Amino acid sequence: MNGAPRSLSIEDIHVWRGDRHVLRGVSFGVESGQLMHIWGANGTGKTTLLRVVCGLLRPEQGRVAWSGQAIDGVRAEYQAALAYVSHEPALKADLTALENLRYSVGLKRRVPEAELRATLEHCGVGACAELPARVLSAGQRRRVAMARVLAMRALLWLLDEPFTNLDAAGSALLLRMLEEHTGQGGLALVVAHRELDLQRPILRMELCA
Amino acid sequence: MWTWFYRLASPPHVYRTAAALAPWFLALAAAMIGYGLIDGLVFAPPDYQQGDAFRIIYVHAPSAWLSLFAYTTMAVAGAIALIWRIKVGFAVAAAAAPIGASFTLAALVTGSLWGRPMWGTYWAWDPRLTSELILLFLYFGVISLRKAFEDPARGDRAAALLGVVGVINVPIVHFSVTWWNSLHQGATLAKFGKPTMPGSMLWPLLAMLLGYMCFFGGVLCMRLRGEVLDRERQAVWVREALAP
Amino acid sequence: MIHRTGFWAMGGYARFVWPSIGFAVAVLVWNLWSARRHHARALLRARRTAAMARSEKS
Amino acid sequence: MNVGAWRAMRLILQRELCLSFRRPDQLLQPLVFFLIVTTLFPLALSPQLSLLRDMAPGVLWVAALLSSLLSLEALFKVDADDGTLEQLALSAQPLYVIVIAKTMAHWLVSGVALVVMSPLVATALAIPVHAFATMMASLALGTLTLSWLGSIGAGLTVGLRRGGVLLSLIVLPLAMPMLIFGASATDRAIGGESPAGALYFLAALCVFTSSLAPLAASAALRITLE
Repeated sequence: MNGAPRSLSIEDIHVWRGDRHVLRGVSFGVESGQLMHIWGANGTGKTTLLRVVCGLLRPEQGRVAWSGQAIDGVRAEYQAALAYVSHEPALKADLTALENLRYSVGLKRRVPEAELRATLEHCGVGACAELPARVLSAGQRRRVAMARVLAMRALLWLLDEPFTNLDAAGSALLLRMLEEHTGQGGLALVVAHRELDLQRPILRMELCA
Repeated sequence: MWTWFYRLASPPHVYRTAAALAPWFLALAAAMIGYGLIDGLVFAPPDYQQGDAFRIIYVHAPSAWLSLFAYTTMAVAGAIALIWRIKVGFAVAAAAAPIGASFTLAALVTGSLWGRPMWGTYWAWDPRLTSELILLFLYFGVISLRKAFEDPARGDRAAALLGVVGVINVPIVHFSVTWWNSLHQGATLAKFGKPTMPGSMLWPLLAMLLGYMCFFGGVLCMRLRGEVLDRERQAVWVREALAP
Repeated sequence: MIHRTGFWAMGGYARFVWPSIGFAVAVLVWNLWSARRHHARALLRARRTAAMARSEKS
Repeated sequence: MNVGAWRAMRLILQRELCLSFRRPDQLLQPLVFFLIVTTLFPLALSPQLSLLRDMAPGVLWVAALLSSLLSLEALFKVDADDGTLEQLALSAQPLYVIVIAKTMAHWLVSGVALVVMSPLVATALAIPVHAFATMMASLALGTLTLSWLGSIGAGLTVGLRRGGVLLSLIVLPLAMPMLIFGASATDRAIGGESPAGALYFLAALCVFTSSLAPLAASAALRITLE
């Protein structure tokens, strides 16, 4: 991980969707080495919150700051530092797993093909590298998405329901990845319905309707 | 200076100001349109070439002028709202669109009614009328784009952007249509608005133009109130104003 | 009387002049009517929202 | 370590072309549509060659416009549906880089293919061979302009369920100047006159939209991605 400790702070976020006040003043902070586990019932705005943190959704009120600076001002730098997995794995069905990685990770950093293969291997889908994403199972697609996050070498992970469709081994692998990531000074925001049993202490936040 | 500007553009302030201004605009409009119609229809002399048919200009020209003016208003308000995040701008843009579209339609109908005796046909692909028709299509695009979004805030911003793109396009359309027309028919068609118009014909026309502008101001204020109210339904000031 | 008929006849162009004026006036009236209705409906919606918010609170 | 804009553009272009060639049927559909529409006119009007020659530029241009529009709807929508558009938007590259690369890719597979196929259609519509060069040049400029205009429309309608009709409603009025200059350039070339004026205007339009449309389209995407 690259150098200086970073912090992410979410300050009094309000989001309206039509007449619905989805996020009502959410605030929290995460620093290098910390993991925030966000949970809550359906429809409480967990995905919306992650999209705000990404910068995809502009809140009506409040701001997201990366090391003290509003993300609008440092957009390129901030985006280079983050990896986001939405609840879809975001793979092109007609491209192979390897090509999917090449065209998404390749936009963030120059990455040799061998490293991408190794990452796929690490995530247990090395055998699928040359298969089009169309023929992969839902769990395998998840693993490819995990490989994408790893290969981006991002400092900040934003994961939306990453355990969906993963088998026991896959979940264990993901937990290990999160452990290593935060152990090396990374930051993570994880939206999940299950408990995250990590050795490290984690932050937890519940969103209510 | 900026805080002052933002306060001026704050929804409750706009809502109240619009209510106060609307009757004045409409009263002025009624006076000027009334004078313009009577003077234009009764007292202005008939045109030496077009006879009394030229009197259609008293409703056609202000409509055509307003159709462009409303589009520009819509685009400028949308641009201001997008750039400086002044939400009232979206309300102004949303309010101006249907008004502008209705006057575009009026310009088209009156123009083709004038064309029948002058050209022998209701529709002659005259460059101005063709531009006006394309303007109507642009209005339709903006209005339907706004309605297509489930989230009104996104609809507002998308429509505002399309309005800005359209306003850049309007002069290009006009130029290309004129060029195309000169290619195909030459300047044989009779046209509205000769450069030298005697005062007796001109005054009522000017009165009509100003009257239409005032009318636009008045109706815009009225519609603006509805748009502001819709956007601020959840706001405290609306609830307080509506408290029984 | 002759003048009256002359005025209404519009020098033979009555068929075009009066529908034009009529349509233009109709557009003006439509604008007034629809603006009024637009505001009235918005008011109704706002009242409903406010009533709902009150009932939620109590 | 950072990826420059040029490299990013090349990578996205490569990705788009790769994707289109994996789906040759979708690549061919607009071309077949172009052929079918141009076949409709002689059947509907008359197979008389002199009449066809008069109508040909208009027929050709309207058909090209419609078939280009057909494929424009998918420009951002497919990526938005499978979530890859979000990934592109978060790739630390400016949004306009993505718009430019994707639009160029669209033009390369739809516009260029149309231009290449146009002599075939032109022969069937009795356009003389000496007008082919002008026709193809004007079509190349026109389809590029349309791709840019379409990128704005596609960006605005990307989140909508039934965006197709709306896209045409938005883009067609904007495309009318292009249609006028393009068709008349072809028309003049057929008549043996110099098409230079119309071609210059067409080129000017193309340059103008190429410089402004990426900004407008990326602003549109930023709005609709929310």
